[in-house]
Amino acid sequence: MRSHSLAQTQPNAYLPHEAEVVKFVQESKTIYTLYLRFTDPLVHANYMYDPGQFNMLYLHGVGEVPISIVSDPEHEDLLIHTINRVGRVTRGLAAVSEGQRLGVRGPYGRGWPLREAEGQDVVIVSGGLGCAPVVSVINYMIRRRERFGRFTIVQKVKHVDEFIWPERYERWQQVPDTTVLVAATQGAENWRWQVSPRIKVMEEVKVHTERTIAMICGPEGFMASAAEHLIGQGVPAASIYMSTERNMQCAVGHCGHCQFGPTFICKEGPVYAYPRIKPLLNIRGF
Amino acid sequence: MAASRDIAIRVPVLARVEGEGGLEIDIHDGRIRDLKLRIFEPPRFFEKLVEGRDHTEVPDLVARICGICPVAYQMSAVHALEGIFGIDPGPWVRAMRRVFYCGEWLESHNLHIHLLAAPDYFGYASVLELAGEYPEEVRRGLRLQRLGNDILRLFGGRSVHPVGARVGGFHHAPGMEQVAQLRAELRDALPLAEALVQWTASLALPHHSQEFVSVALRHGQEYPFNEGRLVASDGLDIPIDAYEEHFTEEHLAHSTALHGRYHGSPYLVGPLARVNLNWDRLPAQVRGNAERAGVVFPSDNMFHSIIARAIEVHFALVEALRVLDDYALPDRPYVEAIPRAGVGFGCTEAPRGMLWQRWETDGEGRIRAARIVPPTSQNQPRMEEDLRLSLEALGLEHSDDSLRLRAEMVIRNYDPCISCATHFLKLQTRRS
Amino acid sequence: MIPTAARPTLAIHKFSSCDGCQLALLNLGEGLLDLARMVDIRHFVEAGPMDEEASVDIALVEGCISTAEEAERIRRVRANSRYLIAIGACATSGGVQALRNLHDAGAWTADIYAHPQYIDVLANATSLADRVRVDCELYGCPVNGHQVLAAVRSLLSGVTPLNDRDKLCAECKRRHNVCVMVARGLPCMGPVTATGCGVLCPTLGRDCYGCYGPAENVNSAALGRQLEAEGMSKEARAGRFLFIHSNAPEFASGGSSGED
Amino acid sequence: MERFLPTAQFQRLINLLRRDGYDCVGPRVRDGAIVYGPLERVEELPVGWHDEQRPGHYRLARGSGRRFFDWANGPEALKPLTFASREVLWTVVRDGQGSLRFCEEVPEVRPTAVIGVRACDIAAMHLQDQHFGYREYQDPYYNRRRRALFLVAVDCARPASTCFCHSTGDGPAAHAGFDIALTELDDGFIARARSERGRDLLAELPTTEVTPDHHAAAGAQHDAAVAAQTRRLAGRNLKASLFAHLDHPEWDAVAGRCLSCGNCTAVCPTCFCHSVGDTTELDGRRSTHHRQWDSCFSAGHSYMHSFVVRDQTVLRYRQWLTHKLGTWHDQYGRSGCVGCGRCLTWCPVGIDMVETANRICGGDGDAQP
Ligand SMILES: Cc1cc2nc3c(=O)[nH]c(=O)nc-3n(C[C@H](O)[C@H](O)[C@H](O)COP(=O)(O)OP(=O)(O)OC[C@H]3O[C@@H](n4cnc5c(N)ncnc54)[C@H](O)[C@@H]3O)c2cc1C
Ligand code: SF4
Ligand code: SF4
Ligand code: SF4
Repeated sequence: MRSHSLAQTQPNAYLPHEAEVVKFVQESKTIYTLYLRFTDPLVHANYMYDPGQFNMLYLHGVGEVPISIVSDPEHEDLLIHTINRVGRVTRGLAAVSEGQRLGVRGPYGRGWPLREAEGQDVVIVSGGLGCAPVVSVINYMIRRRERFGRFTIVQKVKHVDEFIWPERYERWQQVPDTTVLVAATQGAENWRWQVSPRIKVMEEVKVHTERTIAMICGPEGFMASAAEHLIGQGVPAASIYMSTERNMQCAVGHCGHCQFGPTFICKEGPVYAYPRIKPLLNIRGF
Repeated sequence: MAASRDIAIRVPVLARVEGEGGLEIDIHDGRIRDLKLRIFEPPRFFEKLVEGRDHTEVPDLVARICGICPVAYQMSAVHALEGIFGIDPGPWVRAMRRVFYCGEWLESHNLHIHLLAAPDYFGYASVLELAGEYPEEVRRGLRLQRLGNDILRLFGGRSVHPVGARVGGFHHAPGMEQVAQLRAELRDALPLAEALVQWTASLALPHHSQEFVSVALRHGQEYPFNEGRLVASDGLDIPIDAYEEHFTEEHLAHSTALHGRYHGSPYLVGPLARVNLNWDRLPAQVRGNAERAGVVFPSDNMFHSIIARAIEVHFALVEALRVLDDYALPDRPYVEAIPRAGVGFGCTEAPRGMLWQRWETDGEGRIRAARIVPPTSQNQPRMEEDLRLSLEALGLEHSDDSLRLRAEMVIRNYDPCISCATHFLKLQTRRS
Repeated sequence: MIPTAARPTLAIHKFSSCDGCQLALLNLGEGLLDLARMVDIRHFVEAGPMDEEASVDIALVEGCISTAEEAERIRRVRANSRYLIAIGACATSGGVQALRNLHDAGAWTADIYAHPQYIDVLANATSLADRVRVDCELYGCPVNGHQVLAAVRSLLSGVTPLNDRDKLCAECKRRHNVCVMVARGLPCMGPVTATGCGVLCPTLGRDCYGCYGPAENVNSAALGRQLEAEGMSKEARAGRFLFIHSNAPEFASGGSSGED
Repeated sequence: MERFLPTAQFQRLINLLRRDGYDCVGPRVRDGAIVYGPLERVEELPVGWHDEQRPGHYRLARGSGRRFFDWANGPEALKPLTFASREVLWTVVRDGQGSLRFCEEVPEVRPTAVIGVRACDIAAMHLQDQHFGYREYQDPYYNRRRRALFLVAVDCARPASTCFCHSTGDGPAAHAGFDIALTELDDGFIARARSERGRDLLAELPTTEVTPDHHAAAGAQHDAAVAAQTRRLAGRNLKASLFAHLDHPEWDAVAGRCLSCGNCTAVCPTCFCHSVGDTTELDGRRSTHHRQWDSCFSAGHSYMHSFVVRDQTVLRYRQWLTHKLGTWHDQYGRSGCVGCGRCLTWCPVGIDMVETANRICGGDGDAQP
């Protein structure tokens, strides 16, 4: 699954390719999924990526945004992006219709350590709405269930409304040797999962620490405390990976916006091993 | 039609004038009993705002009186202040100020002719409709207007509230290349301006002569922009500092603008007044083209204002070219001002007419007092008078709608700038 | 936001102002005709169309609120508009008119007008946002017509307009100007003023006077101290800040550090 | 290859370059500063001009000297010639059917010879070469401009009070990265060629042997230039020290003075940050995608939909310094500062970056010069 970036084979990495919105799915009030196909069949056929890499999506006349690829490179023909509507471009994209054309360039960055995870117990932790990229990782691993050890899936939300894919979590609960832990800070009627303040739910994670790999996605403070919990349980820091986010304008390491201390997230990230970014993770301003 | 009907015509907001004004006419027994051109722009206290400010801030501050003719406000003010400080900025600055002024006339006059006035003569509500039927004419107008903006930008960076003027001259001298490029464009536009004059003369303008006094600047050799004596068609000929001896302003309930009077009566300022009084100062090629259009100046038909405006568009192009043909970079585009206390006067010809100002500074060059008399408030009594005469001449028996339309047309013909008009004066305590 | 299907409607309203922002639109030339093709202009008194009470998708509002009538009218405009854009200094901070807030306008009226009873003004001239919810503010005295078109374009694309509040200095350097403050000691407001004008003043060799209003994250006190260090009086320093946008909070302190 | 070019023959250098198809660009006096501009005749150079620089202050004055390059760098480095302050990257047109056609807009560049480049700026350009020429993603815009350059360097003989290139190891003499370097003496120049085309050009010029006197004068001049630089950073690599002092009170002190205006980053020859944007025609058909210089002192630099990572000046200043003098070492194997002193001079409030850094690092900077 050697990633062979499109951007590397073309002379101008800044130039998007035209892609068509084949399908649009509204997942929740603010979250939607775009299914894309490059209009040039050759481009589509040659486009290869790793899970966890991202693309720059361009909405005509508005702008570009970095969005993770959530499709499974081996099982899905279309490029899938799940997007939270937060600002200009993501709002504009929320209004696209099927058949509409966008610009796409990528893939960029380094994704989840899926090869490293083979044969290991896997803990996947997500916080708040930052869960889209991990959903694709979970799907990816469930499709290849035999290659991995024990699964623990943790999802923490502040409010129950943020928990948007209950049926998926219920389905994953049925997968052999899999634990699903969901907790909300504030509960509500009919909430069948846990209610717990802060990130206490992590205490219930039971793993074979010496052969565990963890993947975390969410706000930085959340990721740091989840990581510390795991370390407290004996998981080596180097086996904990997390996905970071910074403003990104070029995605090819030139524009300087995604600096995170010594690294550029678009080149080295967005997924990092915890020790690489730990020194700056909780310091305001980096 | 019953001559005795009572008619009340209310035009709450006048379209296609700058700023907001309204009109109220009461007709009783076949006579106009009451007629008010209401200017209800909120007062903006400019003369007060400038008090205590440094003289260097004046050009930027007075520009804000009016977005349409900021240059005029700047020019009258800098002349007055230079008078106080005893500065002569020299021939380069004087020449470039004329070009700067040409820019403002081109911009303002073309805006008025095409966007504000012309739709009236074709029965359209706006230029957007006019452009549908007369795309070439409208495009010609927009191009001439843009040339005006280009000149303003060359000296001042932008056409609204340009930033290039200062007491003593300009902050920056345009480069040779930019000037050469502008010159080429001005030259290309000459035929457009000539055609524009012919076109305005061919419009179905009402024929109606009136008696009125024209007032404008007059200069020994030039068509007036920034210098000269104040003259009137009744023979008045005074230096600008004598203005207050002959002209007064009144504050009426229905208007936040003051009403200007000359020896107690209404008078006219603006393009028609200027052309009437300075026909002989127009270059031969401008006069020749106007004569071909078949209109004779001085004219007592107020509706010839639009032709006068077109003639001034033509003049502005010719004048800008004349000055710029000898363009050279100066050593410095301004002379340094050394402030001192005093009183100074500035009077220049804004697109809408003579704009008179009086400034007083302290020893550090801070403003003690200012008085600003914009053209629209000077024209206001004349407009009301014209409305009475024009509507009566049209015949008050006409329908309300046609009376209203004619009334609006009469007002627009003056190109009133209502925002300007509300800068009122500081009433002079010295006046008797 | 505005759907792209039907031709959206637009109104341009005027409050206390010099008309310069509307003129910036009238000066767009062909751009204005393009605008009329893209949107249905329902109310634009200066250009002709008149329907003050029209319900519209986009309202561009010029001018500040300085009378009771205006305070009432802006409420109606708000109610009739889906997306309200304040254009220009007057609408966004009160503009030059707000200078009178620093004084007693009532006394001024009495002082100036022969019949002050004819004059109805509020004690303070204020921005639109002080009265109603405003969806987007375009600073600038006047606004740049292209800025307005870009905002309308964004709305047509279904997204919020951008609002660049970077400091003028950034754009000044992009234009390769020589800094008038460092090289000539002029009291430039660039370091506290937002971009948008195209760096007119320093490009013409003079100091910026702040007509685009405060940039984001400004340090007016530090600039004020620097102006004094370069020889300005306290009074003159305050005047630099209390000018076109005197009522904008970041400038209202007059660039003083609070000690004076 | 080293030859002596008499002053009287200096114009020949420009003539030959022009003959070979180069546009010549050189330092000129404009608006009270020395900046690059088109150059045809050597008299257009700032002959006899001197600069006076200190933090927040720059003034030019004309002396009676006859030298062409007797002044220190002005506000602009080579950066604007390679990394455009604003440029279009591509345009896109949407046709009637809704298809998008993307069109690359690579700049037309003409071969350009730059006369009078200083050592610090060449060093900075090499840093930017690393950045924009990053293995995987070449920047075609930068590269095209970069490759069009022919560089004629000049050793710095009269550093400003703000200069400290000697302490960063980048000057005052040019050592590498140019086609030809000149050492200006009273009667001419010692010219050294470093590239093939530089050697060819030098061979065509009417030069003479360099004499021992020339060498002696050049050496003395160099030593004096070094001695004139009293300012120095506390060490070549301040990373550890800066990160050890992230809560030093000096950060707040400097933030109290800093305008967060980004002038320092704009004049810095190594700063590369830029932002992108789209400008769309009103009818929505055509759109241009462009980029322009940005700065870590702007909100947009660290903006993330719901918040700004560096919302305060103190965080922005800290980002700039910890990156420039700290994490550049991780990214490019050296500090991002070449000692040109521009960020001191062109800071409108005269913040002295060197003093600030040294204060924060205290005695902790690594001691090597
Ligand atoms: C590597 C990476 C992967 C991402 N994957 C996803 C994903 O799968 N789904 C998803 O919903 N979101 C994802 N994001 C976040 C997404 O990029 C931002 O929500 C989006 O850029 C916001 O753009 P906007 O124009 O809607 O918001 P605005 O608030 O209008 O932002 C304006 C501009 O600022 C920049 N910007 C703002 N916020 C961010 C941000 N968080 N990250 C980067 N640039 C930003 C963008 O250039 C954006 O266009 C990812 C971010 C990164 C860095
Ligand atoms: S001239 Fe003004 S705007 Fe330009 S860099 Fe200097 S301080 Fe900033
Ligand atoms: S940090 Fe300052 S001194 Fe160093 S290279 Fe940049 S501008 Fe020059
Ligand atoms: S250090 Fe100086 S130049 Fe840099 S952002 Fe601060 S005030 Fe501006």
